[in-house]
Amino acid sequence: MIDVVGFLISWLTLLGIYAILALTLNFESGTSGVTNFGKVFFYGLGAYVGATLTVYLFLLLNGVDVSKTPPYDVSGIVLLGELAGKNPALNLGLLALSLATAFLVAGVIGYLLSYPIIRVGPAFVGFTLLSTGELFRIFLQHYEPVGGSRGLMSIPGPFSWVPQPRLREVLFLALVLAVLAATYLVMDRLTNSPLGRTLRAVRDDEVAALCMGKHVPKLKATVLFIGSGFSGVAGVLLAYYLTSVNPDMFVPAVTFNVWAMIILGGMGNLRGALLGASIFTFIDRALSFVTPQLGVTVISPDYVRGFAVGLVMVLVLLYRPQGLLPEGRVETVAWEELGGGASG
Amino acid sequence: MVLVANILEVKGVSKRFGGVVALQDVSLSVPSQGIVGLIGPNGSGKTTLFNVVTGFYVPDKGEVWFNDGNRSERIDGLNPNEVFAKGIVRTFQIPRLFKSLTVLENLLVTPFAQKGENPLKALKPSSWIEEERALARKAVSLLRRFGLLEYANVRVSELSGAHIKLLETIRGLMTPAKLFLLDEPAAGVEAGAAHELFRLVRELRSEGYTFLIVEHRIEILMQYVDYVYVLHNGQLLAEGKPEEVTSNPKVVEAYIGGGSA
Amino acid sequence: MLPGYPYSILNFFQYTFFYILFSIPLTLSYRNTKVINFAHANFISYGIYTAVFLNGLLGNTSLALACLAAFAVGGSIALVNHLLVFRPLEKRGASMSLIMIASMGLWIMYNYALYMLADIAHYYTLKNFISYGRIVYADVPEVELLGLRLQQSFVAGGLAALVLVASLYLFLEKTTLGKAMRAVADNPVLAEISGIPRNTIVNLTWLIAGGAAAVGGAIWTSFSGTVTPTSADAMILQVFTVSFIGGLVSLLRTGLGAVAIAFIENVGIAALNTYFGVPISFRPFLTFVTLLTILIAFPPLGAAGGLPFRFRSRKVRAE
Amino acid sequence: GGAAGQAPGAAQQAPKKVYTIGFTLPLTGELSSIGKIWEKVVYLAIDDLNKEAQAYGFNVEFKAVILDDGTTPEKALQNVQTLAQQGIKVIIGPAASSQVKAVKGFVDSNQIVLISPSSTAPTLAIPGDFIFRTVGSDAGQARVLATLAYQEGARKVIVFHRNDEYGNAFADFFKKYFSELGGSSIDVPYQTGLSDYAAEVASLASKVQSEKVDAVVLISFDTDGGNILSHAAESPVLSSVRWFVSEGPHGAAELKAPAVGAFAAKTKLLGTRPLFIGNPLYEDFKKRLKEKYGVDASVFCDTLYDAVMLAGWAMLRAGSSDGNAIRSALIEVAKHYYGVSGWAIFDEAGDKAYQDYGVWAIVKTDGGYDFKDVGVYERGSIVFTAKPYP
Amino acid sequence: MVGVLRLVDVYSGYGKMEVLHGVSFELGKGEIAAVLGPNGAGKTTMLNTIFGLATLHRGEVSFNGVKLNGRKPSEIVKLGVSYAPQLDNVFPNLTVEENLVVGAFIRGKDPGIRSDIEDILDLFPEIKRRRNQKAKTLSGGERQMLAVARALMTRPSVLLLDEPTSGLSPKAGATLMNKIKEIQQTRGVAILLVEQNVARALEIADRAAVLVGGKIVREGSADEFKSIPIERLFFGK
Ligand SMILES: Nc1ncnc2c1ncn2[C@@H]1O[C@H](COP(=O)(O)OP(=O)(O)OP(=O)(O)O)[C@@H](O)[C@H]1O
Ligand SMILES: Nc1ncnc2c1ncn2[C@@H]1O[C@H](COP(=O)(O)OP(=O)(O)OP(=O)(O)O)[C@@H](O)[C@H]1O
Ligand SMILES: [Mg+2]
Ligand SMILES: [Mg+2]
Repeated sequence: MIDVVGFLISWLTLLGIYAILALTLNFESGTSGVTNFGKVFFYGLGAYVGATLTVYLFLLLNGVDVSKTPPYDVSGIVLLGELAGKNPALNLGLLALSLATAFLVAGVIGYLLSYPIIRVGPAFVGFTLLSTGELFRIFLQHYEPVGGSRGLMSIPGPFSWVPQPRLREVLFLALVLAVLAATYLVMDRLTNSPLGRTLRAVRDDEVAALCMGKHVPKLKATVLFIGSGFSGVAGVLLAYYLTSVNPDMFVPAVTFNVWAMIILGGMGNLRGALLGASIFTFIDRALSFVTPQLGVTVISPDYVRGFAVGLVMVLVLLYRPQGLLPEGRVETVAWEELGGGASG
Repeated sequence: MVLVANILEVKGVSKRFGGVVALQDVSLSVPSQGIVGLIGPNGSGKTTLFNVVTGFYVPDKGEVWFNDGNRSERIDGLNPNEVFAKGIVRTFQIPRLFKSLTVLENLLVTPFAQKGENPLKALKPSSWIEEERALARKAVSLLRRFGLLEYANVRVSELSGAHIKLLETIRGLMTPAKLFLLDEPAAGVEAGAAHELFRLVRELRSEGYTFLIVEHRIEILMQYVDYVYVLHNGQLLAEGKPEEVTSNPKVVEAYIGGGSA
Repeated sequence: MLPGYPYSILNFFQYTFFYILFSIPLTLSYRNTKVINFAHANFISYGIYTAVFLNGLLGNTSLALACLAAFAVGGSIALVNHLLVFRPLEKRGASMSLIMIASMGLWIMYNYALYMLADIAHYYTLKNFISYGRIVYADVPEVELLGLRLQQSFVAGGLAALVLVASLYLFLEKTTLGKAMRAVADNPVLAEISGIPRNTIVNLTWLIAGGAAAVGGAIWTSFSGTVTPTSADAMILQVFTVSFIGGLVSLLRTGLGAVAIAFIENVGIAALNTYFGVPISFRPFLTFVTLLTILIAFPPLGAAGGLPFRFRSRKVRAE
Repeated sequence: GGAAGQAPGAAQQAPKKVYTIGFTLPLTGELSSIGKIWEKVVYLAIDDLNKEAQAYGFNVEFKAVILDDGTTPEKALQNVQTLAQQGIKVIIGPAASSQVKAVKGFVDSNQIVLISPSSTAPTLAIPGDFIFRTVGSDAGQARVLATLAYQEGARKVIVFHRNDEYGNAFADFFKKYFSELGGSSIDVPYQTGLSDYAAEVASLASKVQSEKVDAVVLISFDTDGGNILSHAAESPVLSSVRWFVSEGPHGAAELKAPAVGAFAAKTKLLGTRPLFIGNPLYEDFKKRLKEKYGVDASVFCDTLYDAVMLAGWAMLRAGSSDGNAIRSALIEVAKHYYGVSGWAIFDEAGDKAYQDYGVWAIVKTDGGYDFKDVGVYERGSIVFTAKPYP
Repeated sequence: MVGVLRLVDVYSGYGKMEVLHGVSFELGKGEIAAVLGPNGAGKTTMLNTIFGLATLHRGEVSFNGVKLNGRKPSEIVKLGVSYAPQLDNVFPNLTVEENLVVGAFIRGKDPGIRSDIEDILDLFPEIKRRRNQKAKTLSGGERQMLAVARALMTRPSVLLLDEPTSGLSPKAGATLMNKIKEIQQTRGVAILLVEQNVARALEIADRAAVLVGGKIVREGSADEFKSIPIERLFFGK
């Protein structure tokens, strides 16, 4: 009776998007010690860049005058819906363009934002970024060209030319998983390299690292560039997935969910980030199948689910206080030298 | 002092913290390939001087010049990482190891401008793997020399006090800098290891490196240095060859004290 | 004359009181335990709902009683969190960020528990507790001052903030236990070695932090037009902002932060609106801009760390 | 746990066919106070639906699966997916337009019929999709509110409104219609989701003073609206101008407080709301909701109730679990359905075609203050059925 | 001689890891005993075990016949044992004076605290000048002095000192040693001293033990050790 395939597709898609965020946050905060409480900012930035680019170019390239038919008005929305499936090349081209632009825009802004946070400690870095995210959200609400408080909707997805919904969902899932795999590969290479080691050193003691010749500000900027770039990409995927963006989607709670994921899984451990994201999204979903069947009447059954999510989080932490997968050592060839040395 | 170039020259440096005068008009110079000692009572400003030289503090007055072979540069007021890049490495009196890294990793972090620290190259392991191997070999041999090899894969938060101190110094020695500033490398370290450390310093000197060393265990230090400066209350009290200094009554009075060795 | 006078000015004081009541406990708990406690919002919301349930179920109209009960409830929640979650985690070697996430878990649990409680209360009384109007208390006077009517919440909030600040000042500065509190925060292991009963102090810290914030919550019910289970969540960012201005460690700076943010949010936005036409929907925007400005212009030291890095390092001079 | 608790009485004959309707409601978050009332409405409606179906001889049972979406778009999508994966083809909710937008793609491509009882954003008036709304769009109500304000003598007003899709769109329409009538208005948006609006109200007061307006037009939801009115009641300046209010605060319990009641009387506060006035079904519905669950019918309770009824009858009529069939059946059923919110006919965009609007006030009763419908909008003007304020 | 502090067959370490493998040791009333040994031998761990900061796997630690096993550090201090650790031994954000005030915490409102602070600061003139300076800004040696000073504030009957002279100038180190001796003689405090500077330690100690690899390899009177090249013992066997 339960559509297991549908469940898996919808779960994995959202999981994939969150896992990208978790991997980047893990890289920034777990490995490098840039406590990024503003994850949602870069995520939202990517989503808006992708969405704006797609809807405007879609209309412009189809010869629509956006000053008369802006994409956030009903007429524009209806037009977008009609044009969405007409030209596969356009959809795919815009996907590529959106991904690249979102990566760059979010990355560069992350890079620039590292400037004001250089001289403050971790908690303040976090709050500075969080505040920036809130500023961004309020700005979006007032900024008409991206729809203001209406947001944008009817964003033509990359596969909206595929007629069968199931196939379309599978294709999108494949896209998400491919991006996830690429993110994982990059993060894995970076963390298990001299750079990863240096970043961990910066995390442990910025001052000592600086005195050991590490250009800490530049390193942080680089980390924020990479992390934010990938978060921006995740944002684009979200925009296509929901086919709409709205300022209210990008509230600090999103950031904290991602934090919960990486800490649950184990800070500084890439696979931990994936595991944390999986567990976190799974519990919430699985419970929403169960709780309505509980037969609770006095209180809303769904409250039981919300409560249980919090409880599971606390229990898992109590049971595994290092997170599920603790941080390992930086895996480079250096250890091979030790093998020879230790035996000798 | 005309023929031997001075790698480091401190000229009339002063530094105060609120009411505390930590350094007052201190001038000293370190000859290239020298092993120079810097001693003085507690709180006399030795560490502060290191901090000024390495860019940790900006001096209130005075200048610090660094002479790299043929070029002489003024380095006070630079950022610590820029000073490091010029070839000056310091160690901390109160160790500041990277606590969540293992012993081996702590050593591997130090070397400057590793290929694999560049994000783009980091993505391509083949570009840095050779360098990494070479560094690891160097680190392993250093660890072996000081009997720390068995701890190579241990996080430094699990080391004993003196091993932490020792590692702090060895970490500094991992990178081929021109001038090393060591802040009490032998504090708490057992005599055998301490001597080993100074022997290594001598070897490195013969390879062309220069050392400025703060140390209170003068019975060890004096066997290895060729020149000594004495600070007292932030001012230079005496300088000279080890024997001269240890027999200088002012130094005995202020620093070495009466009966003890 | 300032725009919005006199309401904006009154609100400025009113909010200062509230921010003191909400943020100083937060700063205190972080300073002494190094736990960034996301569940801090719960202390406030349970304080609010202690007063609401007392009023809605028992018809209580005494703010003093509500405050006492709120202190007990908030304090117990904080203690229970600490004893059942934070301390076991710490004993098992969990990092601070992990404990922070545990506090997020607790936050979620308590939020839903509050909704459940409201449901149960509804079941018995058929009253709506999810959205509850302002409570008028019988035991707090409204004061006339220079022709201005100071609401109950103004009187009670001012009094409570004063009591909190004065008693914390006396406690921290004048008693050894207060000094010991700072020592625990500074170096917990050494504190124990020195014979300071770290557990007692940490317990006490949580009791005060939870209790005082909850008292603030109880007084909030006599101020805000409507309270909901998410009232506290909606303001927690502001509360954190105030604490962050205090560097999370300095109570004095937190107090100044309370004044600054309350000023900006009330008088500041009104002035900008009047003279520059800035829409008042920019109020939260302004709060965060203030925070960013303060963080960048005067980076708080202490917990803030600080890198000896100068953007304009002197140019190298060569010969 | 099984679903046994749902069905009281013993099963006698052939097993009943079970129809499940999914709900995604704001049981937590900003709209939770309405969400909780809606939950009760759902119970009542499902109950009624079962009784009616039985009376007509159908051997079926309707069941509700209610999920909480916390008023967030992402959660709403997740709920809709979860419900769809249980084979549910008809979903009622979510409350906010931003949420409806986020689920639109999924319901359209999976052919799931979605009925929102409260989304009023004009941008969702899209023909041919699977989204239905049992309430008229904001444009209609804005016209009524403008008419009301103008007819009551206001010429210069401040439009104090939520800075979100609902508030901004509503305010835009209001300003348009109000200026067509000959009035002028000043736009004052306020940020949503705050815990309290005292600062906003203070700013509003100074604006009212400096601009010398006749009235404030408040466009809000219930919690923020209640909050704002409670604070406004404290201010002599704001008590000296007229107040005209959208449907949001209607039913908010905190507005029955004596201070607010007195304020309403002093400012002759009037509100508009989508309502088919003089509808005996509605009066009955209101009474039964109060009796059975102890809650007052607040805003959109009637549209939600009708949404459930329409969904149930459409499912019975379609007889299959094919989304397209249910969709067509729904359109058909609505053509002949007269419910607590009046005639339910949908226009080509799937929105309520004929929405009537009423005027409400807060009046003094024996027990204190209560909401009362005091007028209707008829052919371009407001006709009062009662005199709310002396 | 009665042992005030006794370790009987102690196995201890950190978590599951074992560092001490069967250490038995007795500190007599009013005596100074030196614990010597190479780096990483377990000297600090031995002190930590006494103070309940390491995990005791097996064996017994007692003070004046009171079992210390499983007690919290704060209880142990109240019994009259005080400890100046090797690392992290000051409160960095408290001033020198506050460090001392807090160090005397267990004495409550004892009016003698004020005068004790003055007395102890007189012992260490270097830090007396810095009494209102935060501990984190002290020089390495000043910090070390503060650590010892703080430990003295509880008026202990047993004092555990972990490398108190490391980082002190020769003069200051010698002075400190003399003061330790003086404290022992005037106040009858028993002192367990871990020290790298063997000669200096043996000068004031009554008894000594050598700890290697988590085991005591030799124990005896200080004079006995003076005659043997003790550092060979470190690597002996
Ligand atoms: N940030 C600071 N603020 C105030 N005083 C300081 C600060 N840093 C150092 N001092 C003071 O400056 C003096 C010099 O300190 P410094 O660390 O240079 O001494 P040192 O010679 O290295 O001593 P030691 O041998 O004990 O390490 C000390 O008395 C110290 O208290
Ligand atoms: N917190 C810890 N966790 C795990 N292992 C530890 C910890 N602290 C110390 N060790 C290990 O226990 C052993 C003994 O350490 P200890 O600190 O007791 O040595 P020590 O004799 O005091 O040496 P030193 O002269 O260097 O101070 C060392 O091998 C060290 O690596
Ligand atoms: Mg020093
Ligand atoms: Mg030790």
